[in-house]
Amino acid sequence: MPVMTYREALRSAMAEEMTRDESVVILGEDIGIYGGTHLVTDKLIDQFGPRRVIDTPIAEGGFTGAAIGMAMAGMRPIVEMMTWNFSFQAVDQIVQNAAKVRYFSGGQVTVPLVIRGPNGGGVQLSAQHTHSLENFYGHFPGLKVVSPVTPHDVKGMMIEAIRDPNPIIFLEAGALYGTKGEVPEGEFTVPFGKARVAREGTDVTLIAYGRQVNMLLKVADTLAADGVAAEVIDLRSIRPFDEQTIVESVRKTHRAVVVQEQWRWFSVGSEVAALIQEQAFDDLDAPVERVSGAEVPAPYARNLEVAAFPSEQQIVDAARRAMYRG
Amino acid sequence: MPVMTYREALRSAMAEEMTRDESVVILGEDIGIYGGTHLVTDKLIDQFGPRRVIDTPIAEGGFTGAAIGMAMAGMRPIVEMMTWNFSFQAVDQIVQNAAKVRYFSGGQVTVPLVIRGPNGGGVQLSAQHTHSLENFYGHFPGLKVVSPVTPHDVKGMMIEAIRDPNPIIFLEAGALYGTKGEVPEGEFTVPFGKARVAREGTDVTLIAYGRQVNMLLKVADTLAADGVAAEVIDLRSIRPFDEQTIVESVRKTHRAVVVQEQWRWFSVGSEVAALIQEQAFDDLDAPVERVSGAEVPAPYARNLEVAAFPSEQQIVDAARRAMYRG
Amino acid sequence: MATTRNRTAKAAAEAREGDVGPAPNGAAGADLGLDAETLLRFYREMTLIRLFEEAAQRGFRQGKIGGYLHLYIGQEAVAVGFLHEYRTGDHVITAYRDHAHALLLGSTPREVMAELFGKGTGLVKGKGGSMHLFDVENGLYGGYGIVGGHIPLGVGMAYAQAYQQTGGVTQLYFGDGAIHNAAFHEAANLSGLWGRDGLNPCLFILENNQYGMGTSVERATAMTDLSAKFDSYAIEHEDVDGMDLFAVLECAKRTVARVRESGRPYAVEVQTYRLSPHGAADFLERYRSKDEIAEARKRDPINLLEARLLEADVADEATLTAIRDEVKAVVEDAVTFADESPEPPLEELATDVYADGAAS
Amino acid sequence: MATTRNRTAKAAAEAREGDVGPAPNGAAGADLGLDAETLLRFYREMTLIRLFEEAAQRGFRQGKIGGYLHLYIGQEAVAVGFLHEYRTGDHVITAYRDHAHALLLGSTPREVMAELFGKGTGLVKGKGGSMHLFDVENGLYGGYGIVGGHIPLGVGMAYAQAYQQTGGVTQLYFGDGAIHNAAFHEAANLSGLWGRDGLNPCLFILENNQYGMGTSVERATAMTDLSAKFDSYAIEHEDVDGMDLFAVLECAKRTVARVRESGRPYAVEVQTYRLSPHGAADFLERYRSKDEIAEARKRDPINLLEARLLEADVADEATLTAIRDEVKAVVEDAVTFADESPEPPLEELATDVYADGAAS
Ligand SMILES: Cc1ncc(C[n+]2csc(CCOP(=O)(O)OP(=O)(O)O)c2C)c(N)n1
Ligand SMILES: Cc1ncc(C[n+]2csc(CCOP(=O)(O)OP(=O)(O)O)c2C)c(N)n1
Ligand SMILES: [Mg+2]
Ligand SMILES: [Mg+2]
Repeated sequence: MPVMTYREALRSAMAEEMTRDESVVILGEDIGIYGGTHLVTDKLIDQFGPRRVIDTPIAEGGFTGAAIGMAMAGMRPIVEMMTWNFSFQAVDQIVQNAAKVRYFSGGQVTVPLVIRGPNGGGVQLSAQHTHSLENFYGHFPGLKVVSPVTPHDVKGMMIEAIRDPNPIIFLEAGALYGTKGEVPEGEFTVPFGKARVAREGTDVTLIAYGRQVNMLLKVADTLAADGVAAEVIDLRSIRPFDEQTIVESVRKTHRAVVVQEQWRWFSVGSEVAALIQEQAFDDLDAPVERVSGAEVPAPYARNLEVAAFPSEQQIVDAARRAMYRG
Repeated sequence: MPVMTYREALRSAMAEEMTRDESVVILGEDIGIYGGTHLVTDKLIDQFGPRRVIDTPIAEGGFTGAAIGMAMAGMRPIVEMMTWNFSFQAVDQIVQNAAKVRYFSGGQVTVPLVIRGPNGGGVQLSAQHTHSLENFYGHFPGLKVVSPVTPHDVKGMMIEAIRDPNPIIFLEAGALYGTKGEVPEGEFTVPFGKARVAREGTDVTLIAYGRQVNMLLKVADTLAADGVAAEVIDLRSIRPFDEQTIVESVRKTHRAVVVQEQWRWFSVGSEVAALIQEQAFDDLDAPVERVSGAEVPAPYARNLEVAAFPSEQQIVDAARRAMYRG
Repeated sequence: MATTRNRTAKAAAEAREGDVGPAPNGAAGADLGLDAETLLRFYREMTLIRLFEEAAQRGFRQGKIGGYLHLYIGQEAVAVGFLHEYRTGDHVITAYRDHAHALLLGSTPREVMAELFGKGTGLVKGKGGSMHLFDVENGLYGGYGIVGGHIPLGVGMAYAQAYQQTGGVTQLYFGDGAIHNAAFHEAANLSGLWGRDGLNPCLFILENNQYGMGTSVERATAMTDLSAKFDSYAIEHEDVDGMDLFAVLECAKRTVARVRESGRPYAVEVQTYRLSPHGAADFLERYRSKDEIAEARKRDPINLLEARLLEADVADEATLTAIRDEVKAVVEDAVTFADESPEPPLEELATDVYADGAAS
Repeated sequence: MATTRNRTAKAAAEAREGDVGPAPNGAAGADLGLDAETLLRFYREMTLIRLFEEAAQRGFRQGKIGGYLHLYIGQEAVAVGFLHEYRTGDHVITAYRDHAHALLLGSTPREVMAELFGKGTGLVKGKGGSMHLFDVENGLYGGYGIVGGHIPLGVGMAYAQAYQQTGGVTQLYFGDGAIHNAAFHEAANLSGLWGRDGLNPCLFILENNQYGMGTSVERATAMTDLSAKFDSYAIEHEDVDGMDLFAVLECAKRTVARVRESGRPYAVEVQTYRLSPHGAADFLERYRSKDEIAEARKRDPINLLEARLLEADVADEATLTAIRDEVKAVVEDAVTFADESPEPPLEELATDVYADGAAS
C-alpha cells in the first residue's frame, strides 16, 4: 500500500471527490492562493479554480452560514476552519442552522456539509488557540462528529463525510498532519460509528480518539513489559458513537481507562464512563478511570503546556489503579 | 418570610446590588423602556436611568464583549440574554475572552460579569429557542455556571453572582418566573458549589437542577406511596460542582437517578454518573440511571414537546430500575 | 434539496408566471397599468394575509397556538409586491414573520394554520410552528427564529444559484433590527464580494417596520439611514414606500430583474410599519404611543389599495366585499381544518433529525 | 482591574506625559517642530521595536519561541505615533501583533522577550506568549488572538472610562482583515450609539497593512475604502500615511484630543505595510510579489525618519549609530535574560483561572 502523510490523505480525499462531483466546493481563509495555513488544500485552486476553492474574508460565521445555504440549495460544500478555535464565531450557524434546519423544516431540506480543520493542542498556541471540541459539538443532535487519527482513516472518513447527507464536524489531529501511514489506492470509505480496536488485549481497555490513541499504543507497550495486556480502542467517531465495541471490550477486560486531551467536565470521557457503568455494571471490577486535560485554559510555556495534557505516566498510573482495585 | 415570585426575587437582587454599588449596570435587548421580555428588569430604568440600564441593539456578541471590557475596566456589568438561545452568537466572547482573559493575562485582569437569562424549554418555542446549556458552558474553566430553581435561591445566588469577581453564567428557570416562594428580607447570599438536599430519603438518590427539581419532588411523593424514601438533591451550581453532597447521599442510598432536560451525550448527567461510579463504586448497588431529553431538536407540537422532555413516569421507572437491580 | 410532500396546489406559483404588464404607476391615479384580474388578485392576497393573521391572533389568545407568534399586519404590501416577481427556481428566505411568504408562494391556508396549531397536517408536520414555515417545493426555504441567522444562508443559496446557472435569484427578507447583527455584515460583505464576479443574485429586502421588538431604529444605531449601510459592501440600494403596493410592485419588478440579469446583489429598504404588536404577547407596547399607531393606520396598505381600486373603478364596494367574504370563508375553513386535524404521531418526534435516518 | 506586579519602571509612561510642543510638520523639511530629544527618542523607539522583532524572529527559528509569532516590522511608526499620545488612565488594546505596544507603554524588553521565550519572568508569567501581552499597570489590556474578538472589549472599556469619568480614552488597534469580521460591526455600532451620548471615548486605529494573512484587501471585500465603513455607525474618520511618523504624530495628537474632549469615537485608517511575513512561519508568501515588498521597503518608516533627522540636522550618522548600538545591547540583554530565566514553576499551571482562587 502506498504511504502518505495525514495531510496528503486528506487532500487526496477532497481532490478525488471534487473530481467526481461538481457540487463539491471548498471555502475558507487562505485555502486558495496561500495554499492553506497547514497546506492541506495546497494547489487545489490550480486544479479546480476559484469558484470551487473559495478564499474568504475572516468571517467564520458568515461563510459557514453561506455554506449551509449552499448545501440546502444542492451543493456539497466543505468549510475549512483554519483551526477549530475560530469556530466559536460560527457556533450559531452550526448549532442553530446546520444541526436543526432539517428537523424544523419537517425534513424538507438536507445539509450535506463538512466542516473540517485542526483540533487540539500541543504546539504552544496558548489559551485562545487550543481546544478539543468533540463534546462541544457532539452534544447536538443533527450533527455528526468524527476524529480520525491515522492517514488511512482520515482519507476514508473524509470521503464518507463528503458523501454523507448530514452536516459533519470533522476534527483533524492538527499535530499529526505530517505523520505517515499506509493508505489504500483508489476510493474507499470508513463508516462512521465504528470504533477501531487498535490493539487487542485482555486485562484493561484503554479508550481514546485523535492523537491520544498514539499515546495509548505506547502505554500498552509499557504495560506489556509489566505483563499487562491492554486493549486499545480508537473511537474514531464521537457521534454516532460505537457503544458496542467498548462494552464488549470491557466485558472481557473488566477494567477501563478513558483518555482525552479535553477538559473533564461534561466531556467525552464523562459519557464513556457513564455508559460503561450503565451497560457493563456487573462486569466492571473497578471504576472507569479518566485522564483528562488540566482544568485550566491552555498555557503557553512549554513546561506548563506539557503539564496541562495527559502524559503517558498519568495513563500508566490510571491503568494500574484500574488493575489493582476491585 | 415574605413570599415573592422568582421574577421578583431576581429583580430585587439586582436592584439592591445596583443601589449598593454604582459599578453595577445591566445591558441587554429591551430591558429598559420595554421592561424586559420577561419583565425581569421591569421599571429598573426609571430607578437607575439609561446609563445603568442599557438597551442594546440585537448584537449579542457585541454587547457581551463590551460588557467584558467594562468588567475588565472596573465595572460590574450584568448582561441579560433575552433567552440563552441567543448566546450562541456570543460564544466567542464568553469562551475566548470572559473565561480566559484572566489566565492569559497572567492574572492582571478580572472579569466580574454576570450573564443571565432564561434557559430550558417547555413552552413550545421549538428547535431554535429551546436549549439547556449547563454542560455547554460548564465545560470551560474560568466560568462559573449556576442554575437556581427556588425564588430563595435565585435571589441569594444572584447577589452572590454580582459580587463574585469571575464571569458567571446564570441560568434561570425560564418556565418558573411566575412561581412563588419564601424569600428572606434583606440581603443574603447563597454560596456556589453547594448542592441542596431538597428532601431527605434513604432508598434512592434523585439528582437534578432547575425546573426538573420540582418534578423530582413529585416523583418522590409517588415513590413514597410505594414505600420508597427518595432523597432529592438540587445541584444548584453546575460549576463549581458539589461532589461531596452527591457522594454522601449515594453512600447512604446506594442508588442514584440523574434527571435533566438537556440531551444525554456529554452532559451534566454523564458527568454525574461518571463521578458517582468513580467515587462511590463500592457503594453502588445498581448503575446510575439517567433520564434526559430526547435526542432531537425541540419540536413545536405540544404532544411532541412533552414527549421530548423527561416525564414523571420516566423518572419513576428509572428509580424502580435502580431499586430492583443490583 | 427538497423532499416531496403530498400536495396538489401549485396553482398559485403558476399563476404568478404571467407578467404584470406595463409598469404600474406609483402615484395615485386612474391608470394603474395592470389588468383588473391581477389587481383584484392582489387585493385578495392582501386580505387573505390580514384575515389569516387576525385568526391566528385569536387562536393564540385561545391557547390553540403556542410558543411565539409574529404577525405581518401592516406589512402585507411588501411580500405581495416582491413575491409577485417570484419565478420557479427562485429561493425565498425570511425570519420568523413568515406566514405571508408561505401563503403567497402557494402553501395552503389550511396547512399553514395547521402548522401554527401544531398539528400533523401542518406545513412542516407540526415540528416547526409559526417561526419555521418551509415550502421548498414552492421556493420557501424558511422561516428562522434567530435574528440575523438566516442572512448568510440566503447569500449561500444565491451563490448556489449562480454556480448551478439556474437563472434563479434569492429573495432575502430581514428586519431593521437584524441589520445591527453580526451575521448581516459578514454575509453582506460576502455577497458584495461574490457578486463582483456575478456569483450572487441576491435581493436583500430590508423590511424596516421601524422597530426591532421594542427598540426603534434610532435607539439601535446612530446612523439611521439603514440602506446606506450596504455601501460598505459595494451593494447598490434604494428605498421604497412599503405601504403603497404599487410602489413596491414597480420597485420589485425592476430590482428582481436587475439581480437576475447581473448575478449581483442589490438591496431595497422598504419603509413599512408593524401595526400589530411585535409578538402576540406584546401587550404593553410602552415603546410607542397610541397616536403613532393611529397615524400609521391611516396608511394601512389594504385601505390604500382599496381606495385606489375604487377610485380607478377597477372594482366597486360589492366586489371587494365579495372577495373579503370569500377569503373569510377560506380562513375559517383553515381554522376548522387546523382545529380538527390530529396531533402529529409520536413517531414523528425522532424523524428528520438525520437525512439518512441515523438514530443519533 | 489591575493586580499589582513587581516592577519599577514607570519611567516611560511618565516621560510621555510631557507635550510634543508645536504640531509637527508632516511634510519633509527642516523644521519638524519637535525638540531634538523627543525626535531621538522616537528614533530609539522605532529602532528598539525593529531590533526586538528581528531578535524574536531569530529566537523563533532557533526553537526558543513556540506557537505563533507575529512581527511588527514596517508598522513601527503607527504605534510610536499614537502611543505618544498615551496618558495615564488611557487604555490600549490590540490583537496578536502586540510587542511594539507593550514596549512603548513601558514593559521592559526583558519581560517581553521572556514572555516570548515562555519563561516565568515573562510579562504574563509565561502563560500567554507573544499573542497575549498585558501590562495593565501601564495601560495595556492585551494582546488577543482571535481576529475581531477584542474590538467589543475596547468599546466596553471606553464606556467604562466615560461612566467613571476618568478622562481616559481607549486606543483600539485592529487590522484590515478584522474589519470584515462580525465583532467589528456590532462593536462599532455600539460605539457610535453610545458615543452620541458622550459615552464612548474610543479611538479606532485600523492598521491597514494591506493583507489579512495572505488575503489582500481587495480580495476580502468589494468595498476597499475601509475607513468609509465607519460611516455605517456615524463614526467620523480619516486616513493617514502610516509610514511617515510625522504624519502619524500629527494625526494622533489631534484625534486623541478630539476623542478625549468629546467622549465620542473616531476612526483612523493607517496606511501601512507589513514588511515581514504574516507570522514567523509564513515562508512561501505566494500572495505577494518580491517586487511589491521591495517597493514598500523604499518607504521603510525607520529609513524615512532617519533621512528626515539627518536632513534636518537633528542628528548625524554617529548619533544614530550610537542609538542603534545602545538599543542592540538592550535587545541582546533581553535575549540573554529570557534565555537564562527559569521556566514558570509548575504551580503556575493552576493559578489565575479564577480571581478568587477557586479550583474549578
Ligand atoms: C439573536 C437574537 N436575539 C434576540 C432575539 C429576540 N427577538 C426576536 S424578534 C426580535 C426583534 C427583531 O426585529 P426586526 O429584525 O426589526 O424584525 P421585526 O420583528 O420587526 O420583523 C428580537 C430581539 C432573537 N430571536 N435572536
Ligand atoms: C476568528 C479568527 N479567524 C482566523 C484567524 C487566523 N488569523 C490570524 S491572523 C489573521 C489575519 C488577520 O489580518 P489583519 O486583521 O489584517 O491583521 P494583521 O495580521 O495584518 O496585523 C488570521 C486569518 C484568527 N486568529 N481568528
Ligand atoms: Mg423591525
Ligand atoms: Mg492586515
